[in-house]
Formats: sequence, structure tokens, C-alpha cells
Amino acid sequence: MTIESINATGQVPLVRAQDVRKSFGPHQVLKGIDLEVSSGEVVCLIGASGSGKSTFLRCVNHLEKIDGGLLWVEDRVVGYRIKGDKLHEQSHNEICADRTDIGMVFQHFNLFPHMTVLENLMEAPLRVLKQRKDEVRRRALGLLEQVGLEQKAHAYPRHLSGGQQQRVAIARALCMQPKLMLFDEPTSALDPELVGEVLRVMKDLAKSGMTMIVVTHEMGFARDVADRVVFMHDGRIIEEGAAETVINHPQHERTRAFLSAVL
Amino acid sequence: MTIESINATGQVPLVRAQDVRKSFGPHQVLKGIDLEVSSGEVVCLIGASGSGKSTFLRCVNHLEKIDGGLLWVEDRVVGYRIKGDKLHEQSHNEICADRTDIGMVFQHFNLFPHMTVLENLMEAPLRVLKQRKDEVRRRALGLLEQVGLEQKAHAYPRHLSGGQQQRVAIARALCMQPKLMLFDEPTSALDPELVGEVLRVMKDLAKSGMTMIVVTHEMGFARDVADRVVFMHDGRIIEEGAAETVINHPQHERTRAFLSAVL
Amino acid sequence: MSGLMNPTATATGHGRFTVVPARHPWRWVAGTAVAAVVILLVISALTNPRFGWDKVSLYFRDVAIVNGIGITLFLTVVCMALGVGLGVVLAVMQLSANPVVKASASAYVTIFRGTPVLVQLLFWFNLSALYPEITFGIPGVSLDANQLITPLAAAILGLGLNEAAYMSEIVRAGIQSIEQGQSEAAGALGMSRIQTLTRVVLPQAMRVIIPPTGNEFIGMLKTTSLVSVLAVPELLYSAQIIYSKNLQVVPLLLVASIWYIIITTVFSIGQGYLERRFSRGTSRTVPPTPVERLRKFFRVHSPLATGKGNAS
Amino acid sequence: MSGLMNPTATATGHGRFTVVPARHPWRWVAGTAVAAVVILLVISALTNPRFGWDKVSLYFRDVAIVNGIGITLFLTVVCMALGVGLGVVLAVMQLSANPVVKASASAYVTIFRGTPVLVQLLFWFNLSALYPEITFGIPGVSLDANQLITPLAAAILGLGLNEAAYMSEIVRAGIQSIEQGQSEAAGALGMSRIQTLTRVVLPQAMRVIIPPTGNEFIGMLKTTSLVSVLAVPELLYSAQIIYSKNLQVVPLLLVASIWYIIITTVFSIGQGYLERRFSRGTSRTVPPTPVERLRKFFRVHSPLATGKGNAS
Amino acid sequence: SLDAGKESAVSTGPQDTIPAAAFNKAAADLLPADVKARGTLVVGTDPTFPPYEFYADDNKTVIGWDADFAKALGETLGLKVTMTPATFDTILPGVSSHKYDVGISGFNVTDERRKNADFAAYQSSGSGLAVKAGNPKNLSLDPMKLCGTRVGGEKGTTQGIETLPAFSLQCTDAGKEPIDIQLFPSQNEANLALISGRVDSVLSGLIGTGYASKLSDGAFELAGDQDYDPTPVGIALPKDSPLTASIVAAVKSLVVSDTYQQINTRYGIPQTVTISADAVEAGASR
Ligand SMILES: Nc1ncnc2c1ncn2[C@@H]1O[C@H](COP(=O)(O)OP(=O)(O)OP(=O)(O)O)[C@@H](O)[C@H]1O
Ligand SMILES: Nc1ncnc2c1ncn2[C@@H]1O[C@H](COP(=O)(O)OP(=O)(O)OP(=O)(O)O)[C@@H](O)[C@H]1O
Ligand SMILES: [Mg+2]
Ligand SMILES: [Mg+2]
Repeated sequence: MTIESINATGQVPLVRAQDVRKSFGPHQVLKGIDLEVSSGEVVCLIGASGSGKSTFLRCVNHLEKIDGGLLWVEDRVVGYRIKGDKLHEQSHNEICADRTDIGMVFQHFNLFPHMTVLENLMEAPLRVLKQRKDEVRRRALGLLEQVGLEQKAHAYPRHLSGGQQQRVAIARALCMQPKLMLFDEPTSALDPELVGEVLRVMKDLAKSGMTMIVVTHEMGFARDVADRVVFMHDGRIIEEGAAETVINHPQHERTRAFLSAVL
Repeated sequence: MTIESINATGQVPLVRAQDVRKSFGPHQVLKGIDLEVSSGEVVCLIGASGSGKSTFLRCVNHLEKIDGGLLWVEDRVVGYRIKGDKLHEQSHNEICADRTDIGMVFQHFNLFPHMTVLENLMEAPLRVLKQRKDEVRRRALGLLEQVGLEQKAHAYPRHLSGGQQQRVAIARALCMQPKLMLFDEPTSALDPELVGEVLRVMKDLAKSGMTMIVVTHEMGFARDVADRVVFMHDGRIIEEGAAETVINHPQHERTRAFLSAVL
Repeated sequence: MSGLMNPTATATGHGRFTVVPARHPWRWVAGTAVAAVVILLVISALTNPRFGWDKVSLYFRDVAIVNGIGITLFLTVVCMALGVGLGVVLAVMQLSANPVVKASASAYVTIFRGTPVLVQLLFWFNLSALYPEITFGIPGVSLDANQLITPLAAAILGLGLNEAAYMSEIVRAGIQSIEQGQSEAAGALGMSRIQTLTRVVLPQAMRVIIPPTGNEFIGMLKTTSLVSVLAVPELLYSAQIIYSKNLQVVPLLLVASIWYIIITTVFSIGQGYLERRFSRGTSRTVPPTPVERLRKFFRVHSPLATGKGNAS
Repeated sequence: MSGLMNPTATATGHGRFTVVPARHPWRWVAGTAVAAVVILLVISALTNPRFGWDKVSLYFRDVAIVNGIGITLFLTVVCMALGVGLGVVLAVMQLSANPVVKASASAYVTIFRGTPVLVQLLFWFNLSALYPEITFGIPGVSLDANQLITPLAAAILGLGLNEAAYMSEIVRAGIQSIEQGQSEAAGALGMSRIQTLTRVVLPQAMRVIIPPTGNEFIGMLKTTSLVSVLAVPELLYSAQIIYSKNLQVVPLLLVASIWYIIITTVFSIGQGYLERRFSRGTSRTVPPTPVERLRKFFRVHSPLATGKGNAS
Repeated sequence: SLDAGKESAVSTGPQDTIPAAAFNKAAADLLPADVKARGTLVVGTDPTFPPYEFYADDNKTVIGWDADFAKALGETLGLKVTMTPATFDTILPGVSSHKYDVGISGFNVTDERRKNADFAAYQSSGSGLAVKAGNPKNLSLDPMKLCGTRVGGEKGTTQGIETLPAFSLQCTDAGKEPIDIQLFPSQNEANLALISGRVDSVLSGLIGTGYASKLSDGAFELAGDQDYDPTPVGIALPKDSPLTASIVAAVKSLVVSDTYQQINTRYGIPQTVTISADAVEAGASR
């Protein structure tokens, strides 16, 4: 398959990773990841700590620069402009522009503590996309209502519970109207009681047709929502398939060991 | 019952709370807690966020000063010296001396980041109890072996996983040879895979006969290890009893709602 | 158990017991001793004729002194503005990826932080002694350094460029104190490096930047007195000129000192409010005033009993 | 798909594609411009006879200059030691529960930070003009202020006590930067307040305290030149004394400046290692050198790609 | 000496070329008992004022006209003399607080100063105007010629605080531009400002200015040789001090001695500044 053929086919996968490799110094964290995520699909990435799940997610968003292989998001190669058979490294501005299509939610929320909830949501659409203020405001308030936090629009993040903060973080990412959402263990920093409210928001989002890659330990969520579950081990994908299959009938011994610890 | 009668009875409860009250400003967080914990008993404190579990635990250790009621640990009233029917507030040094009998493990470990694991363990026995260095060192190394971290004695906390850090925190508290151990959600900041190793250490500790009060959301642990489960709601104990009974057959509607959310 | 529970005990009672608050005799001994010493010193200063308090009140609003205050304030504000602005640029340059840019910023900081500000002031003021004509190497261009750099400009250049070197270190520490997650989140939202810096990192770094900057500001207030070598009469030098005439050294130094204390105090209060402003959203409740914040840490009875973060 | 995957591609290849690194033309233009300006300035300074480089080398190791360096270093070290020690005490006092103790510390900071250090130096030096005899109010005791306070003692008192006021603010900020959990954990282990402070809080606060203290130290190096009013000939004053005799102003100021830069640089390197020492255990890997740490933040291609904390 | 060539302009040969002054018993007898018993005279001086007083190459020993004169004064009174460095501003307060017994630092005797101290005059010298080499603006000590120009002075000198404001007043009275007076903390900054063209001229003590212009490598020079408005230069003493009588007596015998002349010769000081014995006390009580 060539670049041209990818552009030609109607059903282009939204994300396509080909032999993606990434090292930190001498330590190779991703040892060749091949993965395709179609538009509208929800993929759950599971695996033990240190298996490279976060690193892969960060590569998709170019928060890490890959050392080998190629990564497409839509018809763009992440981090490069293609001219003939040359890959020109993107400038910082181009990288930023590409990121606006991808929403990311972090384990520790990373809300901006000095801004109110509403300001958190409006910041990037106003400054990066340069959209009109009233329009952004309307959209932001709508999103807050969707995640059930319309009353907290003027609160500071510190005054919210962890679950509320994470819902704000999701709304903030959505306010950029991304085509793809990346979630990196969105519930693992939460008290067990608060996990449910965040998962509910994510479930709604999946139902609305958003393409999502979710790193998670919540097998219940994976079972209910994921179209596909991908199991990573030591920088490689060693099992993938329908959620039901992978979770209930894992083939690989590593997967089995992992699931028995987590479930 | 009077002070004298308490001292007279052979089987003194190790911890006894009587109508313990505590407010933060206008907000009354503990609204009259009555609880007895016998020597060797393991009590699990469960309840929704904000119900006052942490606050009660902190009162036992005099990290918070209670506003009303009385709290005994062994035959001492926490925070006071008794002379006749007068309660003399303790000096800071007396409070510190009393605390050496009580070990406390926090949700966020709170290891001293600038000291190695071994230094973390040895600091208080050397400086507070003024014990001999070689003796403390031998005990510390023994404890590290017990929690399975003898190789990490010279590592800094940051280089350990969360589970390892929490095990160090437990060993640090034990190195003071306390009579009572308080645990405040010791596993809730951990990745699910790491929870097991910490619970295992706590289980061993319970088996060895240590008196423990454990705030936790891990119902499996409560069921297996706790002699008694206490359910708190809004600053009051509204249900307590054998673990099996409270968890499987909760009487109170609040308990039932809580358990269905957590289990 | 009901024997213990006094039926009339209120919610804040302790059963049949009466509470005797802890006494802190040493604390009071120490406190009284310090207070006594302070009072004695104040009395001895007020009653000592050698302090010349009548002269102090005479010169307190002397026109030369008031003009000096104006110059001091003007120089302080302008030089701090220059120092902060350039300091931010230098801090960012020092954190830059470009080795040339980075080395230049480091060299700047080394040289300007390394040489006495007095020397720098003399350098700018007497630039024409070194370069009678500034040609920039371009034929036809020939500028007179003395016209280019007025005494006030020399003062601003000397103090401001020097301050920038110190401020850059402060700003750098501030930027580095903000956890990576913040700029990651901003980056993930597509914000550029400049936007990340100005909208996300710096506003948060202000909390760390403001207190040492307060020190710098107050230091600058006093450092302006060095511009006396440029014959610019700010507050202290004005006082010195007067006492060199009338030899009322002590009263005039007192006048200057009192003015400095007044300015410093006013500024410190402003700083407190600024700190409050930038601590917005960092604490769970309404940000406390500076005084409240201090009080929180080492409290009398429950030193460790503030409900920050970990207690939840 | 195999068409894309070049079979000979190495683990770091990108299939059939050749990677063209990003060019940063503006970065290089800016860099070259800065470098050009610096080189031009250096050349013009080196070739300008008015800088008197021959005189510079002549006086560089003049015995008076070297003695001056000794006094500068001695005063800086002693006064900083006094300032840091007293500053810690004042910081703790300001955080104390005792209102008298707290107010005294605040008053101290206000007065000593608020008045020019020059005035304080003159005050100590001329104490006998204000109090010819020091009696402490005790009959029979009568000390001569001039014998009690030598010029060097006045210098140390003046600079050290002033520095303490500034240091106390720095130490206070450092103490407050350590999260409550640490002192709670120490308290729960039965450690007293002093132990908590000295063993747990301060060692961690050092990371926040050292950088601004470095600024203070370097500032103090230069502030010692104020003791010239007490006729104590430190480095800068020694140079001034020499040029007041021979009018070689520029070369002698250059000599002093070069020495200050040397001392500052040596000290900065030491500070870097101290910072490394106290960052022990705060990062996941071996603590980086100061240079490495800077580099991390704003990296060329992946500005946000440092694996600190949140990535785990 | 590192700068032997230049300093030879004002010979500062070995100390012992100046013959010791004769002991004056009458004057010594007037000394207060405590000073006599102590055997030393503590002199406050600002050694940044060549040729009156400046540091030797060791930056410790105070040398210069005043140092030699103080030594001679000591010999006259049978006392050892300690020259204690200080800044000019702090000497008079130091004398009143008995930090120093006397101040010898080229003090012009002014009315304001005499409110705070007594003086024993030993010289009478006026002001000199230093201008850029060649005197391009053709300035001189005629106030009318200075109108509208920038004149530098030193903070605390009579020239800075009395002469220049008076000149400026004459200018404005005559309907001319006032003088732009710029006062620097010390002579060095004033001289530097002259070299760099920040000021057109510097007005200060004739002897110091003359000495500096000789050292300036031709960068500036004295405008003419006038000794403008000579005023007494004296030893500062605490007001109504028991020491005054003996110091005055000693200076009276010194100013007519050979030692006095030799010190003047050594520093190239013109004869015009010498005073008669009568003027010693006159300087004090004028
Ligand atoms: N120092 C404090 N100051 C003010 N309010 C506090 C403080 N500490 C706790 N609180 C409040 O007291 C209530 C009970 O807190 P506590 O931490 O005891 O609850 P918890 O049962 O441990 O809940 P969680 O599961 O969230 O830890 C909460 O509403 C909390 O906000
Ligand atoms: N910036 C970095 N520098 C060095 N090593 C890193 C960096 N980021 C990640 N690593 C290492 O790469 C490995 C994989 O990390 P990654 O965060 O991708 O794992 P993960 O699967 O997300 O695990 P977890 O469940 O703990 O989040 C780990 O060993 C980690 O220490
Ligand atoms: Mg991860
Ligand atoms: Mg809690």
C-alpha cells in the first residue's frame, strides 16, 4: 500500500501505526507497534505498567517523537510533511495545528488551576482556533451541561472533586471539536465512587460516534464500550480482538495473567 | 464507668472513643463517635468520601485536636493529662511522646524523598526514641525483608513504584514498634495491580496480632481480615458489626447504597 | 459509660472533666524579653537627643527630599519593569534549544550579575570616555554617546540591565517549578510554546516568582542610591547632600530611612495582595491573606492540623 | 502494507522515506546576529586603547587588590553565614504561634529590609555618636561603643543583620513550599517540631531556597563594597583607592570587575553542585546537572516530551 | 611604585627626608591628662584626597601632606599619631563622638562646620577649576563665564555647597542661565565625568585639582592658576575640647617651622597657602 492508495480508498483508518518504535535513551519502550483505528471505533489499550501504553498514546499526539516506523492520523503523517519520498520534519507551529484535531485526557486531569472551569474550556478554542467568543462560550456551556457540571462553570478546578475535574478535562478536550480522543487512564487517579461518573460520560461520548483510544484498567468499561481491545506487553501488541473475546477468552498466557490480576 | 474502673479492669480496650466531636470552623465533621477497639483487633472503617473517616483517624493520633468527648489510647486520654477531674492540655513534647506508640500510614505514603528507604525507616527510632544505631538498623532491615524490599534499602523513594513506596511506609511505621497501626486508604492511590502487594503485607501484619484501624474501600480485604467493620456516614457511625454481616447483610439503607457502589 | 457522659455537656464539652489549657511559660518569657528589649530600644531612641527628632520632622518634607523620593520611585519602577521584562526573555532564552541563544543569555547573566552595578553605572554614564563617537562601524554614522545616553538613561540602563540578570534566575526557577503536566496539557490542546508560556506556565509561576521579586524590588529601592555616582539626587543622596552641608548626619539618615520604610511597607502590602491574586485556584477555599497563610503553618496546639491536600 | 515496510529498514528507519530535519532559519538568523554583536563588542573593547588593557594586567595581581579580594570573600562568607543562620531563625519566628515572637520577627524584617544597608552600616559604625557609652541600663556597666564595635565588626553587623531580613523571606517561602504531608508524617512518627524542621522540612526546602540564596550571595559579594564608608578596603574600594591616586579609572574598574566575575563564576558552579546534592531523591533518575536540567524544559523537537511524573 | 613616573610629579620620597619637628613643651603641657597618659593622638582622615591624604601602595598606610603634618604635630606634642581611615562625611560626627581625637582631612573651615566643631587652621587655600585639555569652552573662575554650563563638584566640599550655588545666583541675578551644578560622591566620579564630557568643568580645592590634573595624562588641566577665595584649612576638634589649647599652640609653632616648609615642598604646594601663626587661632575663632 502506498500513500496514494491510502488517499484513494474511501474508508481511510483514522489512525494507522506502522512499526512504530520509540526509545528513551538505551531503553526501547515501543518495539514496533502496528495498529489501525477506524473512524468511530473505540479501542481500549490494556497492559501492565510500563508496557508502553502511555508512550504510544503520546506518540499519536506527537507529545513524543517516534524513532522508527510511521504514524498516520487521517491522511497526515504525524510529525512530518511528505514531499515525494522525503519526510520533512514539521515546524512547531504545524505540530500544534495538527494537535487541534486530537483531544487528550490525562490521568491527572492537568486542568489549568488558575482558570475557572469555563476559562479552561474556552482557552484553546479562543487562542488556538481563534474562534468567536460567544460561539465558544455557548459550546463550552453546552459541553458542561453534557458532563453534568453546568453549575460549576465559574468554580476553580481545586474546588471540584477528582471525578468532576476529570469530566471538566474531557469537556475541555471536546471543546476543540476533535476528530479523535485519547484517554490515558482517565479514572485511575479517582476514588472508586467517582469512577462511575467519568465512565458514564465516556460511554455517552462513545455512543455519539467519537473515535476513541482509551488506556484503562476498567475491564467493565472495556467490555461494555470498546469495539476492540488491544493488549500490550513490553512494547509490543501481543493480542487484539473484540472486547468480549480478549477479556473472556484471552489467548496469550500474558494476557491471561494480567486479566486475572486486574479483574 | 470511671477512669479508675477502666484502669482496674484487666481487659482494657486499646482505643476508646466517647462522643468524639470535631468541627472545622462551622462545619461539624465528627458528630459524636463512640468506638472501642480491643488489643489485637482489626477494625475496618468504611464510608463515603467526606464522612469523616480520615478525620477520626487523625484525632486518634492527635493530628487533629478534638472539640468534644474523650479519646483513650491505652490508659491515656489523647491530648490531655488527667489530674483529679481536670484535663490538663499536653505540651507539644508529651503529644510527640504519645504518638510514638501509634503508627500511621497515609494515602500518599509521605515518605521523606530526600532520604533513602533505610534512612526513612531509621530516622524516627534514632532521633525520637534515641535507640542504638546498629539495633535500629538490624530491625529496619528485618522489616524491609518482611515487606519484600530488602534490595531497595538504599534506593530513594522516587525510584520505587507506588506499591513499593506504600510498603516502605508501613515498614517505617512498624520500625517504631507501635502498639496500634492506623491506615488511611493505604491502597487508593495505587494502580490496581499494585494494590495486592500492599494488602498482602497488611494481612500478614494483622495475622501477627497487631491492632489496626484501617480506612479502606477494599471490601475483599475487609471481608478477609477485619474482625469488625464500621460504617460511617456524615460524621456518625451508623452501622458496625462482624465484617461478614455488615458487608453481606447491611442493615442500614445508606450502607447498602454505599456497598452497591463500591463492590 | 453514661456516668462519664455529663447529660448537660454541650457539643464541645468533655464529659465531667474541666479542661486546663496548656501553659507555655518559656514562650511567654521569650516573648516578654523580646518585647522589653524592643520597647527599651524605642524609648532610648526617642529620648536620645542625639537622634535629633526635631530636625527629623524639620527635614521630613523638605523639597529636596520629596524630589529625591520621586526620583527613587521613578527609577525603581522603570528599572524593575525593564528588569522583569528582559528577565523573562533571558529566562526563556536560557531554557531555549538554540545553543547560540542559550549561550548568549548565560553570558549576559554571568557578566551582568558578576560585575558590581556601580561599575555598570559608571560604564554607561562615562561611555563617551571609552567611545567618544559611536559609529557602529558604519561610515557616516557618528553619534555622541553623551547625547544618546542622558544621565537618567544611564541610570536606567545600568540598574535595569543588571536587574534583568537577577530576575532571569528568579523567573527561570519559577518556570521550572510548574509541573510538566501543565505544558503537556497545553501542548495537547494545540497551544504554541509562546501561548503555553504566557497563558499557562507564567501565570502559575507567578506564585513562586513574586516573593523573591518583592525582595528584588525592595532591594532596587535602595540600590537606586548608587546613581549618586551619576550626580542624580535620589532619596538617600539628597539626604546626604543636605547633611554634608549642615552636618545633621543622624537626623537626615533617619528621614531617609523612615521614608524608605514607608515605601517598603506600602509596597509589601501591595505584594501581599498580588500574591493573593495569583494564588487564585491553588487552594481549596478562598485564598487566605498573607497573614492568614503564615499563621496556618505552625499553629499553637495542632501544628500539623491544616487540612491541605493529603487529608482528603 | 509490506510495500511500505522496507525490508532493509533498521529499527530507527521510517520505511522508504528519507527524513529531512526541520530547518529553523529564524533561529539561526537570531543566533548569528547575537553572536555577531557579541564578537564585535569584544573586539572593540579589546582594541580600544581607552580600556587600558596593559594597565589591567599590571594591576590584576596587585597586592592591594589581592588583599581586597580576601576581605571581600571574608565579609561575604561571614555575613552570609550570619544572614542565613539568623534568617532561618527569623523565618521560624515569623511562622510561630506566639504573637509577640511573630511581631518581633516581622518588625525586624520590616526595619532591616526597609532601610538602606548603607544607613545601617553607618549606624553601627557611628554607634558611639548616638550612644557614647553603652550601659544596658545596668549601673556599673559602661562600655565604649568604639571599642566594642571595630570597623570590621560594624561591617559584619551591618551587612549580616540586613541580609538576615532578606534571607528570612527566602527561607519562609522555602518552608511553605514543602507539602503538609511531610510534616504530618514526621509528626505522626513522634518527631518534635524542631526535628521536623531540621530533618524533614529544611533539607527538602533547600531546593527552593538555594537559587535565590545564590542571588543573595552574589549580591552580597558586591554589596560588601558599601563597607568602603567604614574605610574597610575590600576589592572594589581597593581599586577605587588606587585610581584615586593615579586616575586609571577604567583599567582598575575592569580589574575589579574581572575578579568579581571570576568569583561569581566559581561560586555559581559550586551552587550548581549544591543544587544537585539537594535534589537527591526528587527525580526518578540520577539527578541531572544544572545544565541538563535547563535543557530538559524547552527541547527542540519535542518541547513537552520529558517523562516527568505524569507520564507514568 | 607602579606608577613611579607619574607620582614623581609630586615627589613622595622616603618619609625620613622630612626632619622631625621640635618638641614643644609648653604646648605639650596643655594636653589633657588622659591624652598625655595615653600617649597617642587618634586622627580621623579620608585617604582618598591626594595630595592631602591617600593610601600608600599597600592600601593601608595613610600618606600625604596631612599625614606628614600630623606626624610633625605629634612630634611637637610628644605623642604618637594614629591615622584612622574614614569617609569624609563621617569624620566630623566621629570627632564629636570622640571616635577620633581630631580630624585632619583637608577641612575647609566654614561657618556651618564651626557650629559643630572647633578648628585650628594650618593652611589657607582656595578653589581651582579643572577644564578639558586646551580649555575649549574658555572657562575660568569668573562666575559669568560659567553661566549655563555644567559644572561638577564633590558632595560636601565648600565649592560644591557654597561657591557654586553662589555663582549660580550671580548668573540668574545677571539675567543669565543658572549653572547646572552636578554633585558627585567623590572627586573621582567628578573627574571621570569631566573626561567623558558629562560636565564642562569641575570646581574643587585648588591643591587637589592641581594634583589630579598633573596625573590626568593631559586629559584635563587647571583653568589658569588663580587661587580663588582662599579659605583656612584646619584641624577639626570637638567643640570646646580641652585638647584645643595644646593643638593650637603646637600648630602655631609648626607653621613657622622648617618642617612645614619641607612638607609643602615635598607635595609641590605653592607658598601662597602658608599662613602665619596668628592665623591659626583666627581660623578657629573667626
Ligand atoms: N483541615 C480541614 N479543614 C477544613 N475542612 C476539613 C479539614 N479536613 C477535613 N475537612 C472536611 O471534613 C470533611 C470530612 O473529611 P475526611 O477527610 O475526614 O473525610 P473522609 O471520610 O476521609 O473522606 P475521603 O474518602 O474523601 O478521604 C470533608 O468535608 C472535608 O472537606
Ligand atoms: N520520558 C521518559 N524518559 C525515560 N523513560 C520513560 C519516559 N517515559 C516513559 N518512560 C519509560 O518507558 C516505559 C513505558 O512507559 P509508559 O508510561 O508508556 O508505560 P505504561 O504502559 O503507560 O505504564 P503505566 O500503566 O505505569 O502508565 C516505562 O519503563 C517508563 O519508565
Ligand atoms: Mg501510563
Ligand atoms: Mg480520607
